[in-house]
Amino acid sequence: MSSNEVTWKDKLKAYTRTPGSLIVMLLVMLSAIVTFTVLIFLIVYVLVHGVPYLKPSIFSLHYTSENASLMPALINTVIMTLLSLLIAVPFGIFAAIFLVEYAKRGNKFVEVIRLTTETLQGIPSIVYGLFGMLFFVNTCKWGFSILAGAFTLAIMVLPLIMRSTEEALKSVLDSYREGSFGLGAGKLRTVFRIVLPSAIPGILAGVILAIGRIVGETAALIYTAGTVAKVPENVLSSGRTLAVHMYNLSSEGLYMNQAYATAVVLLVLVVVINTLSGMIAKRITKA
Amino acid sequence: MKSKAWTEKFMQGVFAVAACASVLAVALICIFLFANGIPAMSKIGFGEFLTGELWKPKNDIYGIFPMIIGSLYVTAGAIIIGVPIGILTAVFMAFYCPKAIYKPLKMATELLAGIPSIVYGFFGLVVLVPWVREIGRTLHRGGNGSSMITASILLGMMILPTIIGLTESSLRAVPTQYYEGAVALGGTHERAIFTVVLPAAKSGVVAAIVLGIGRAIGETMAVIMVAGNQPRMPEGIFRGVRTLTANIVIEMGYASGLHREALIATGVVLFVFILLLNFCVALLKRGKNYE
Amino acid sequence: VGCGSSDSASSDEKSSKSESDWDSSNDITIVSREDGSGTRGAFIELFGIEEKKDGEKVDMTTDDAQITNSTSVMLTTVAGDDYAIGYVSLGSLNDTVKALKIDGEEASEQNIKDGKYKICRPFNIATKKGEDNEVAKDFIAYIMSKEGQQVISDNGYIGDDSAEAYAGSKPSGKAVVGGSSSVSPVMEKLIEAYKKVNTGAEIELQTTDSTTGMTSAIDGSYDIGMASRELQDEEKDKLDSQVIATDGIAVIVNKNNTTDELSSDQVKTIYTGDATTWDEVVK
Amino acid sequence: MSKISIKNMELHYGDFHALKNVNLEIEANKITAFIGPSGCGKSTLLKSINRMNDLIEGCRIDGQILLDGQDIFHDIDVNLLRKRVGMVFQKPNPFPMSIYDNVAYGPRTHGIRSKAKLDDLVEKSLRDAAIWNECKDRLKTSALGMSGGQQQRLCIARALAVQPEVLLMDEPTSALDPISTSKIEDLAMELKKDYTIVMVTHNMQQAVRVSDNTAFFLLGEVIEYNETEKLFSIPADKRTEDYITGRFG
Amino acid sequence: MSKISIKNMELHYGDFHALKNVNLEIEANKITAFIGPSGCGKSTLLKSINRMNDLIEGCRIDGQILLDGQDIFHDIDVNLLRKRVGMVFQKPNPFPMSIYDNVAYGPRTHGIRSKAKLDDLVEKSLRDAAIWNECKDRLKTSALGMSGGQQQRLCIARALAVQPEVLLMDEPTSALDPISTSKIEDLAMELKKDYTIVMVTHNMQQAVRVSDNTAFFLLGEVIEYNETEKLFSIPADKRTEDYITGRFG
Ligand SMILES: Nc1ncnc2c1ncn2[C@@H]1O[C@H](COP(=O)(O)OP(=O)(O)OP(=O)(O)O)[C@@H](O)[C@H]1O
Ligand SMILES: Nc1ncnc2c1ncn2[C@@H]1O[C@H](COP(=O)(O)OP(=O)(O)OP(=O)(O)O)[C@@H](O)[C@H]1O
Ligand SMILES: [Mg+2]
Ligand SMILES: [Mg+2]
Ligand SMILES: O=P([O-])([O-])[O-]
Repeated sequence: MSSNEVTWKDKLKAYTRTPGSLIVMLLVMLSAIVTFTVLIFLIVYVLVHGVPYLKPSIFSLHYTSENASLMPALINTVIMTLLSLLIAVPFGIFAAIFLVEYAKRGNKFVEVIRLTTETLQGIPSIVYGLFGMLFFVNTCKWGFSILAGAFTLAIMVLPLIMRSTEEALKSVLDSYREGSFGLGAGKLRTVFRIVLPSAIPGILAGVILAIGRIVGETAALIYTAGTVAKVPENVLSSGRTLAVHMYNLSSEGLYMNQAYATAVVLLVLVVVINTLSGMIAKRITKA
Repeated sequence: MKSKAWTEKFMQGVFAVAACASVLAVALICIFLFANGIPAMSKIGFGEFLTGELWKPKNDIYGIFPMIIGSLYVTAGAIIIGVPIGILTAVFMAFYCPKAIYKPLKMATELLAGIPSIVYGFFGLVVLVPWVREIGRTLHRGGNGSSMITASILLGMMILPTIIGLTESSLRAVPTQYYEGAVALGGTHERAIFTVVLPAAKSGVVAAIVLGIGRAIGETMAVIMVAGNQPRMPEGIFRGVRTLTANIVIEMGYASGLHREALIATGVVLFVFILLLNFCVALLKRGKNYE
Repeated sequence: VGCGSSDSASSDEKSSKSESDWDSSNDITIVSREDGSGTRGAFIELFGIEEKKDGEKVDMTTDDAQITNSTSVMLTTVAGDDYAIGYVSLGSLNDTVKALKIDGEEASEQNIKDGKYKICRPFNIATKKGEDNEVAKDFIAYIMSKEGQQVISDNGYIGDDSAEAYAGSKPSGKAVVGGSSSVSPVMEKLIEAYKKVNTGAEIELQTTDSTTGMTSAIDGSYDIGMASRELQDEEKDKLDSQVIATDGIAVIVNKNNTTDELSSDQVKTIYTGDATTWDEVVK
Repeated sequence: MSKISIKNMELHYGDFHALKNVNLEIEANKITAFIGPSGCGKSTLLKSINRMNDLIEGCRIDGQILLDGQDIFHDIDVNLLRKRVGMVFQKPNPFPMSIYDNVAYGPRTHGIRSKAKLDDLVEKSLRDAAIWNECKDRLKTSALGMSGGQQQRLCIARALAVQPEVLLMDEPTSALDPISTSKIEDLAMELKKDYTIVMVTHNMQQAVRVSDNTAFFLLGEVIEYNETEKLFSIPADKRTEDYITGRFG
Repeated sequence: MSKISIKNMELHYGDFHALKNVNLEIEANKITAFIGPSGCGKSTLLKSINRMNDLIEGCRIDGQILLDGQDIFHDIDVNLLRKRVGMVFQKPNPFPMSIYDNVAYGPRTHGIRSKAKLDDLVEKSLRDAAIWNECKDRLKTSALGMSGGQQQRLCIARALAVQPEVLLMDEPTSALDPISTSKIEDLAMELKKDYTIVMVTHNMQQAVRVSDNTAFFLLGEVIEYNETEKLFSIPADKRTEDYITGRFG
C-alpha cells in the first residue's frame, strides 16, 4: 500500500474539522442523488411501460393503424436530426467564432446577437411551429416537409449550440492563440487548428443538448414537417419523427402501449446518437 | 499570399453572416409575431389585454393577466428547484464523481435531455400529480395535484440537463492552476471549488442558467399535462395555473379569427417578457465583472 | 386497445385497497376541454352549461375546472384521481375509467342512433370550393358510401346506414387529408379501407387540429380538411363541408366512484361549480 | 531537530519512476535549496511535501514524510498540512479576482473575517512580498492585469498571508527582475527566523547566496545533500562537481 | 544597417502609458538584450515588434517600427511579419497536441506538407533547442506532460522551426536549469550568424555573456542603449549605474 492513498476514514476526519465544507459536500451529494434518482425513476418508468410492448410488429417497414409501426418514424428521426444539425452546427459554431474571435469585446453588435439568441431559447416550440408553417411551409412553398421541419428546428437549437460554443471558445487559454499567432499563423488557421480542437468538449455538450431537443420535439414539427407515417421520398416530403409519432399515438388515448414502446426506442436512439457524436468528437480532437 | 488574405477576409465574412443568421431568425419570428399579434392587441385594448383578469374567448373577453402571473410563478418555482440542484450536480460530475460511474451518469444526464416532453408529461401525470395531491390534501391545502408546484417540479427536472451539461463543461474549462492555488493555501476541496473555480466559470454558469430559464419558460407540452390550466388568478401553489405558453398551445387548435390572433399576441407578450429577462441578466453581468 | 393496461393494473390495485375509503365529502376534480374544442362545445350546449345572457351565449363552466386539450390526458387524469369527472369521445373510451349513464341512458352507439342518448357532435370534412383533385373527390365519395360508413360504424362512431354502395371511378393520384386529431383515427381506417378498393391512390394523413385543418384546406396545403367542430362563418365562405360521422360523448368518472348514473342537471351543477363535493351531487 | 524528514521515498507517475529512494532531513529555520537539471524531480519532491501530488492521477508515493515527527499522510489533516506548509508555484497563478481578494483568500479560508484584521494582513503580506507600492492604489482591480513578475510576487504575498510554518517555493524568482529578486531573497532570509523554507532554483548563485543547505538532484535521485558552502566548495560526488562547474551534459 | 528601427514609439494600454517615446536601432546579426526592473515595459516593446499587441484590447501604438526599412504596421502582412519575426514567450505555452505536432505546426502553417521535410525540420529544431535527446522517443505523446523547462525548450524549438529572420525571446531561460540555459545561450550565439536576436532577460550576467547591445528600461522609457560592454562598464546614466550595481530601489 502506498502512503498517499487516502482512506475514507481520513476524509471523514478532515470533514469533521471543517463543518462548512461538510455541509457543502453533503449538499452536492444530495443534489446528485436527487438528480440521478429522478433520472432512474424516469427511465425505469419508461422501460416498465414500454418494454413489454416492444413487439416485432412495431418494427414493420410500413405503418398501418393495426401495427402502429415506428420504423418510418425512426428513420425520419435520424434524417431530421442529421439535417437539422447540418444546418445549425456550422451556423452556430461560425457565429460563436465571430463573437469570440473576431468581434471586439464590448461591441454593441455582439450584445445584440447574444440577447437575441438567448431570447430564441425561451420561445415556446409551438410559436416556432406556427412561424415555420407560415414562413417555410407557406411563404417558401416547401409544404409540410422534412426540410421545413429541419429549418425550424435548426433555428430552435441554434442558441444552444452558439452559446455553448461561445463559452468553450472563451475558455481556451490566450497563450495558445499567442503561440499560434507568434508563428505567423493567420486568424483562420489559429481558430481551426488550435482554438476549435481545444473547445471540442464544450461544443459537444451543446450539440448533445441540441440533439436532445431535436429528437424530443413535437409541437414545432407537427406544423412544419407534418405527421405522415412514411419514409420520405425526398426532403420535400412530409414525415413524422418518433416524438411526433408518440404524440400522435397517445393523443386520443388509443395506442398508449405502443406510445411507451416508442419512448423506449427513442431512449435507445438518443444513447446511440450521443455515443456516436462523442466518438466523432474524439476523432476530431485527435486529428 | 494574396489568396490567403482573401480567404481570411472571406471567412470573416462567413462568420459574420452566420452571426447575423440568429438575428435574422429572431427578426423573422418577431415580424411574424408582431404582425399577427399587435393588431389583435390594439383591437382588444392593450390595457385590457395585459391587465384583464378574465379569459373568455367565446365572448371575446381576452385578459391574460392570470397567465402572466402564472408564468412568473411557475418559472420562478422551476428555477428555485432546478438551478441549485443542476449546478450542484454539475459540481458533482466535475469534481466528485468516481471515475467508474462517471460515464454512465454522464450518459444518463444526456439522455435526460433527449426524453420528449410528453414522456415527462405522462410521468408527471402518473407519478407527480397523485403525490402532490396527497401532500395537498394532508396539508389541507386542497387541490387535486395538477398544480403550480407540480408544474414547477416537473420543469425543474426538465431544465436539469441544460444546466448540468453547460455548467459542467465550463467548470472543466477553468485552468487547474486556480484550484491548485486555492488548495495549496489550505482550503478544502469544497472551498476551492466554490470560492475560486465556480466564480471563475461564472460566465458559463450564467449562460447555463439563462438557457435553462429559457427552456423553462418555453416548455409547454409537459406543463399543460400537469398544471391544471385554469385561466384564473393563481390561488396558491397547490392549485392549478395556466401559463402563457400553455394558453397558446391549449387553444391554438380550435381558435380562429380574433381568438387566434389573441393567442399569437400572447406569444408577443412572452417574447417581450423573455427579452426583458435577458436584458436584466445582461445588466446584472455588466455590474460586476473582473475579466 | 386499452389505455396502458399496466396503468389499469396499478389503478386496479389502488381500487382494491381504497374502495372502502371512497369519501364523497371530497372536492370534485372537474376536468374540461379547452375553449373552442368541438367536444366541449357539444358538451356545454347539450347539458345547458351554455346560457344565453343579453342575446350572447355565455359558457358557465366553473373557473375551477381543470383544462386539458388532449383526450389521453383527460383519461389518465380521471383514471388517476378518485374524485374526478370528465368527458371524452366515445371512440376513445376505454376500461380505465367508468362511463356514466345520463338520465338513465347508457352512452352507446345504439342509444345515440335511437336518439335516447343526446350528447354527441359531428365530424366534418371540408374541401376548398371548386376543388378539382379527382382522388380527393373519389375518396369523399367512398367515405359517404355504404362501405365507408360501415368502416365508421365498425370503429365506434355513428355512421349513416342508408348510404348507397361505392361506385367511384378509382382515379390514381395523390391527396392530402389533414386536421382534427379526433377525426384522425377513424380517417386512418377509412384511408386503409379505400386503398384496398383503389390501389392507385395515395392518400397522406396529417394529424394536426381542426383550425389548421380548415386553414390549410383554404390555402391548399390539404385537399381535404377535417374538423371536430362546426365550421366558422368565414370558413364556410371558402369551403364546402359535410358531416361524415357522429361522435358520442361519454361522461366519465373514476372506477372507484360509487356513482353510476347522473342526470343532466346534476352534470350541469357540477360543471357550473354549484356543487363542489360528491356529497352535494348525490344526496 | 529537523523540521521535515523524508524517508525512503519513492514516487511514480503511472509507470514513470520520478523519485528514487529519497532520504532528506530539512532543518527548521533554515533555507534549503533544491538544484539540478530540468526534469530531475525537484518540483515533484517539493509538491509531495504539502501533498499537492494527491491531485495528480496515477501518482503513487511510497515511504514516509514527517513534519515535526508527524506522518503527513496519516497523522495530519491535509488542509491543515497545507496551511502549515505554504507553496508558491513555478508559474504564477493568481485567482481571477481583485488583488485584495487574492491575498485575503487564505486568511478568509482559515476563518479570519474582521475587515480591519484582513486589511492589516493584506498590507503586511504585500509589503513583505515587495509589491505593496506597485499595487496599493489598485487593490480592487483584477490581479490578471498585472505583469508576470507582479503576479508572482502577488502569489508570494498570498502564501505569506496564511502565516505558514514552512514555505515551499518552486523557482519563485524565475520571473522576477534582480531588484525584486533580491527583495525576495532578503525576505526569505528574514523569514527563516520564524519559518522553514524550501526553494527550488535554477540559479546556482541564488542557492549560494541564500540557502543554508543544498540538495542536488539528478534523474530522480538525490545525489548529494550538504551545507551549501561545502557542497559548492568541495562537492563529494563527481556528478555534483560537473554540474556546478557547468561541465555537465 | 539596422534590422529593426523603432521611431518615436508610444504605447498605451487604455489610459496606462506603458511605453514613452522609444527610439531604438536593433542591429542585424547581433543579440540585443532588454533589461530593467519588472513592469518597466520590456515585454511590451518586444511584443510590439511582431505585433502581438494587436491582440490586446485597448492597446494603442503611435510611432513607427521598421523591419528592413518596411513599416511593420502598414507595409507588411502581419502573418508574414510574424513568420519573419519569431517569438518565444515568458511562460511556456505548448499547444495541447503531440510534441511532434507542436514543432511541425509552424512549418505546416507556411505550407510545408512533405512528411520527410517535416521530420527533418522537427528533428533539427529540437536538436537546436537542446531537447532532442529527452523527447525523441515520445514525439507522439502530448507536450503538456513535460516539465516546465522541457516545455520552454519545446517552445524554442517550435519558434526555430519556421526559420525566422528575427527571434524575439522573452526571458527564454527563466524556467531553465544552467545546462539548458547555457545550451540556449550557445545556440543564440550560434544563431546570430544568420538571425537577429532580441532577448528580454532579468539575468544581468546573461546579458553580459551573450548580448552585443543592451537597452536599459525604466518606467516605460529607454534610459540607455549601448554596446553591452560599454553599458555595463561605463554606464552613461546614473540610474543605469544604480540598477546594474544593485543599488537601486
Ligand atoms: N503529471 C505528470 N505526469 C507524468 N509525468 C510527469 C508529471 N509531472 C512531471 N512529470 C515528469 O516527471 C519528471 C520530473 O518532473 P518535475 O516537474 O519534478 O521536474 P523539475 O525538476 O521540476 O524540472 P523543471 O526544472 O523543468 O521544472 C519529468 O520528467 C516530467 O516529465
Ligand atoms: N494587457 C495589459 N493591460 C493593461 N496593462 C498592462 C497589460 N500588460 C501589461 N500591462 C502593464 O504594463 C506595464 C509593463 O508590462 P510588461 O509586461 O511589459 O512588463 P515587463 O517589463 O515585461 O515586466 P516583467 O519583467 O515582470 O515581465 C506593467 O505595469 C503592466 O502592469
Ligand atoms: Mg519544476
Ligand atoms: Mg515581461
Ligand atoms: O375537440 P377534439 O375532441 O376534436 O380534440
